[in-house]
Amino acid sequence: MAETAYWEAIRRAHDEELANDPMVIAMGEDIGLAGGTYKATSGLYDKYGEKRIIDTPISENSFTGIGIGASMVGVRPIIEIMSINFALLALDTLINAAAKIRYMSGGRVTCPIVMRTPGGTAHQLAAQHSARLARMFMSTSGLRVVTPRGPLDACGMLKSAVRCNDPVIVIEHEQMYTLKENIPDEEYFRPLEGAEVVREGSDITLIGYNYSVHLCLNAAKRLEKDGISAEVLDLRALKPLDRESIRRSVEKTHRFLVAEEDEASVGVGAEIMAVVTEDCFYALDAQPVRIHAADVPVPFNRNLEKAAIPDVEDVYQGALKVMGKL
Amino acid sequence: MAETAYWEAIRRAHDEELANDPMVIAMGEDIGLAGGTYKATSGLYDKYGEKRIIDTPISENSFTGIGIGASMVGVRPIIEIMSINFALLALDTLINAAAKIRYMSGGRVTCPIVMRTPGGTAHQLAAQHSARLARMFMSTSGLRVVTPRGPLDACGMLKSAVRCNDPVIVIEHEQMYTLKENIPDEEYFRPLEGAEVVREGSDITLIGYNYSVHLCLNAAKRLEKDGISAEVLDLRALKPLDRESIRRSVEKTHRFLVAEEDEASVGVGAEIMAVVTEDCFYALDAQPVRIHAADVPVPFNRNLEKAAIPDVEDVYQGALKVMGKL
Amino acid sequence: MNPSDQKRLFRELIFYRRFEDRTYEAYMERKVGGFLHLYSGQEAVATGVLEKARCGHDYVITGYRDHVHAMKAGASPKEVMAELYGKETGSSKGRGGSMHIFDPTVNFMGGYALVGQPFPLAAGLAMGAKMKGTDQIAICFLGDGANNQGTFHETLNMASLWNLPVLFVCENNLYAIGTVIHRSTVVQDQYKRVSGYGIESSQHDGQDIDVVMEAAEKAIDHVRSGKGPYFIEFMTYRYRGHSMSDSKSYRSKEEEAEWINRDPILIYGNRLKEAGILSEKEIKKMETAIDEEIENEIIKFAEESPEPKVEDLSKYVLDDNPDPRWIGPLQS
Amino acid sequence: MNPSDQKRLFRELIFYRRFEDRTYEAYMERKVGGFLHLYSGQEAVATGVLEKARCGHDYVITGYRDHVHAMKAGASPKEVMAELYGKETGSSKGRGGSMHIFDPTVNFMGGYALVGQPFPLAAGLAMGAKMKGTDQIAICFLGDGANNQGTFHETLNMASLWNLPVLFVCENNLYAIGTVIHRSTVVQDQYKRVSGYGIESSQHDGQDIDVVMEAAEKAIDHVRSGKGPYFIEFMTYRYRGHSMSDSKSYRSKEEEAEWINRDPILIYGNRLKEAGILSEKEIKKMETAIDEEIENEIIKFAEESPEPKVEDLSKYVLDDNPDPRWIGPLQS
Ligand SMILES: Cc1ncc(C[n+]2csc(CCOP(=O)(O)OP(=O)(O)O)c2C)c(N)n1
Ligand SMILES: Cc1ncc(C[n+]2csc(CCOP(=O)(O)OP(=O)(O)O)c2C)c(N)n1
Ligand SMILES: [Mg+2]
Ligand SMILES: [Mg+2]
Repeated sequence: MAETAYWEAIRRAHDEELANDPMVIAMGEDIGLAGGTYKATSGLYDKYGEKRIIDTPISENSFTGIGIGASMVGVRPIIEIMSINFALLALDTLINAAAKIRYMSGGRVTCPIVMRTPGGTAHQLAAQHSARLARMFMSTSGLRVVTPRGPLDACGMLKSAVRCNDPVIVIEHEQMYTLKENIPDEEYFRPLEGAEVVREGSDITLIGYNYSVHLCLNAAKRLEKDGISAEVLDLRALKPLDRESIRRSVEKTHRFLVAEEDEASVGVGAEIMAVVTEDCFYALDAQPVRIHAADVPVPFNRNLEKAAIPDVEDVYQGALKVMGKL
Repeated sequence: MAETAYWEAIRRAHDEELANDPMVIAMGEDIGLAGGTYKATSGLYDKYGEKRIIDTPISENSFTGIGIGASMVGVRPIIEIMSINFALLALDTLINAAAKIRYMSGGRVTCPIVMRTPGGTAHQLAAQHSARLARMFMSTSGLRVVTPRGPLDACGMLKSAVRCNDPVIVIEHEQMYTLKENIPDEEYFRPLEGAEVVREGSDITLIGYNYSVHLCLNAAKRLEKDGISAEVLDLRALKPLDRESIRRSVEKTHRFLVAEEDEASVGVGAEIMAVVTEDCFYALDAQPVRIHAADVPVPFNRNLEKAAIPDVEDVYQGALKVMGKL
Repeated sequence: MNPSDQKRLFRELIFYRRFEDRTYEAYMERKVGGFLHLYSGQEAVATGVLEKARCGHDYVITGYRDHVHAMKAGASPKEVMAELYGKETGSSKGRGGSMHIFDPTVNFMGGYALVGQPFPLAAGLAMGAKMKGTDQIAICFLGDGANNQGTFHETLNMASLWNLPVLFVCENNLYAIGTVIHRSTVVQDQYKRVSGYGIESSQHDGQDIDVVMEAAEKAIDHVRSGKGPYFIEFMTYRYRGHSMSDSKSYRSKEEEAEWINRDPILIYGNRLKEAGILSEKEIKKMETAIDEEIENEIIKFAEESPEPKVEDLSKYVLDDNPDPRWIGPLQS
Repeated sequence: MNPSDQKRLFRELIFYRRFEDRTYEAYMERKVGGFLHLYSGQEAVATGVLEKARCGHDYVITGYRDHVHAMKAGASPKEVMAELYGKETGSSKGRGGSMHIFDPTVNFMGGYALVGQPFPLAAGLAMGAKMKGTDQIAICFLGDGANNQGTFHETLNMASLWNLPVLFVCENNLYAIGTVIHRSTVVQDQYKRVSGYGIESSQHDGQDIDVVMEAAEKAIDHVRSGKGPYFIEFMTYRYRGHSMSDSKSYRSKEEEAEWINRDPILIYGNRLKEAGILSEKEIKKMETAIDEEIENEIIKFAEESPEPKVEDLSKYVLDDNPDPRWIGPLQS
């Protein structure tokens, strides 16, 4: 086991998969010679060369499309979109093509691409650089969507994503690249499906994904001091969603909240609310709560930004509310 | 009052607004000389000329962006995207620009565009021509999203959308263009906010939007024969959402389902479930239900397509389930 | 080209015309649903270009007007027709329909409905061929209207930058649905639009299959020999409306008549007749045989084939048999 | 140009350089947050082009590297600095920050962070001017990297087709973040890329403001006189990293030194000195005065200005004072 940063974990996954299969390539803006905005592909250009570590022009829709086309004939591209905001430019090839080609060809053609991209707010990047958007991919049939919460999943899930035969969207987070965690020295994989209880508890379930798992974990610590035992569930995979694990936890605690960094409207949190309503409505002992961003484009000013984006305090207060302590 | 088809109602709104304000223009593929795929702009090219009824090349992202730029300096463009599937190509200018410019300029620059587009399945148009996508717009702050269910709203809301200072997405439906309704002869407007009870009832609320309102209305008629009094609520506006009307109806009937033509995952229905959970959880006497499409790209084959898309029967059965009659 | 190949080629042209005509009838009889874009008038382009490609080996991709491209690339006409009928035996198992024919067994990589989307997909196919080190090329057929999409610009730059073996075939039929080219496009000679990408290009008559084949052969040689992408434009015309509900009000009867005078079957048929390779009688016989084949084999196959099972609705969304090592679910 | 204008212009160049330097310091002191893209090295382009435009009348739009464009267009340096500080008095009321300066009172229509997005917005501004029948033009400044985005292609075709009064200014600084132009773009002379749109274009030295002004004047005349869009390319160089976290490892010290030899302030300063218009002493005085102005007026204003109120978080999302006739809500 070695302590590894999130970005190093991603680089390691690339490195191992590139070494394992000559058909694996990486492509994106500034990922090669410059080593990637978050260093997640640093060193790979020197090691694997420009044929496999491909610096692209600023042409998101088409370089994504080129990756998709290549994947139809045996290539396994790991496509980096520098920021999820720019992914809006590539939704035609991602959603209209990659997500649908398998289906509309009757299963005869597959698109095993991986698209990696950081979603989320960092510090004062303003409205055009702070999108979260997991919801848009989660609502698209034909895609897999995963959200590694730390280095262990960042490496292990990316490796699984490369091997998997479906298009996989890996949503990272600008504030997580430097996050550290011990990960195994030997090769390992982490599956693309299944939520994970990352903290056991009995009074309430705090459901998160991506960065918000950390908000939940920190809130759980505070709740413990108040004598409230919070279970934290990391969704890990948004699509397909592990409804069974959600049900199991909610049936155990009878209370939940769902926390995300994105706006509420038609968000991941809404889906979790709906899923619980469908699967274990009668198990609920209290009105659940969504923790989410304000319904505004992300402001530049730091105070406004802070006010717009949920933090540990918000999750904590939300939990108290569900517990009837507010 | 005159019986008017949906497409005629849209054309009338265009005509009146073009006549009223010389800064109103219409733009889109084949809307001018060819009169529009659904005839919704027919005759206008001859009447207003090519400077105001603008046939565009097949360049969705940029012609939308041109409309947005023009709107920043006083033009009021009505932009048609021929099918909502193609809107994925224009999400950068729509979501990254139009929805955010007002906010990130501190309210100094506005983008009063209207984007009209048919969402929904027609008959066997297959996966790349059957997207519904209302959810993607509804989840974007800075946009207004409306879904006229018939000619009355199609004309009256489009006129309001043209006058309003915000970017407005008007989602029509390929199967509604020939739908008829009596609408006033004199000029009228219908507001961009507010859900509407289109049928009063006391036992259950059936919530729909766009085409699914008609499924709800038809299901309500069948339920009546079973002695169940169903209220039908047309959301009309998805953003901002009229939570108050939803609460009022659910607190009256204590039961609801929400029906839409789109897939469930992170859909409009999920948001309605969440909103009810937040606003009137304790008013619910029974587990609510979502009626939605199967989680698949829309198949071409007619039987598969039929199986994938919800119909009146599905809404009816869903209501029986909520009522505990199944 | 020897006379027997010429005869075969001529037969193909007639076959494709009749196939599309029969499809039209099936649509009118409501056996075929959805959007239907017919290729009549443009047959010499796909037939001529692909005659010079290595079908089954090279990758072929196009838009929604894809029946003929698929068949010439090697897809079985029976399966294409069955697809239009939405049958389980169809090229895409009835899931794709007219606009989405796929046959990866012959490297026909699909028809796509989003205008401009095949540009990057084609470059990707070429990238795949290059990575595998084969001498395959990718051939992308698209219309004049598609060239106004951003993907044209983005893809041509990358294809050229990375020297990908891809041939872009522009079928310039002067219209994008109801919009005539000069109302959407400043530079109407499409082959001139690629000068900003360092890509070689040329323009040719698309109605004379001999011209098409000669030009295509050179272009394909260029691409296959590693000289990078090539953009070839053929001037052509679609006889029918864009799709089924099109009144063609946007163009004149005179214009249509002019183009019908330059019909690819007429031109090639006359040439073969003049050269004494075919007689009018043989042609009639050919037509009858084709009609019988279409009716008794192709349509029959489509009609008699089973529908997909409704319980299979959710098949093919994701890998139906995934490896649990990558997929899980996570055991906790 | 008369000597007093020349002095003013020279002062502006120095002012913009010092402004950016001071911004850099403020960033290091953590007074300014977010991404920060500085314009140092490229000043002659925006300054020279906009000197020949009718600022306040013409529309100006650009990317994220927008401080100087905004100020030369007429935005108050105080308000620009206050925006970088995220203050309520900022050009965008602290909501936009460095990448999103807006000042519609002088028709500076914004800085945008999505590469390539301003192309269509600019054409739209031009369309607005045309509809209103004014003689305004729209001027769009973007980098070399932006030209690989599909919006470049789509917009240039439409701008030309509709004869819109828009000037596209390409600031070719040879890099898109860490990618040197020949690794992303086949045709590196950007002005040659527009031949596919029937748009006139030219390429010039961007470091000599006299060259910039002469070329810009012609281009602006072309556009204003109704001859349609124009694409003008200036060769230039940014001294600093792309944004703040950039080590510039992708380029050589030699290359940087070469360009610093062609510094726009140096070139213009030498010219004015040689012509006896300015002395070294006057320049020093100018610099001192500028530094004082920046410190005592601009920074002071930014520092002392109030932060936006947190309770105003949801202002400016939609029209805050909408007309109930259109908005409702519906009365039932
Ligand atoms: C992205 C997108 N925009 C618009 C359409 C609607 N549409 C379908 S075909 C077509 C015209 C295409 O013209 P062209 O490329 O010349 O091909 P042709 O039909 O003439 O063969 C249009 C606008 C679409 N399918 N996809
Ligand atoms: C759509 C999009 N893709 C990628 C980026 C990331 N990015 C920001 S600036 C930039 C380089 C732009 O280069 P250029 O247009 O030459 O402008 P310069 O920074 O040199 O002035 C990139 C790739 C972005 N902001 N938007
Ligand atoms: Mg065409
Ligand atoms: Mg640059």
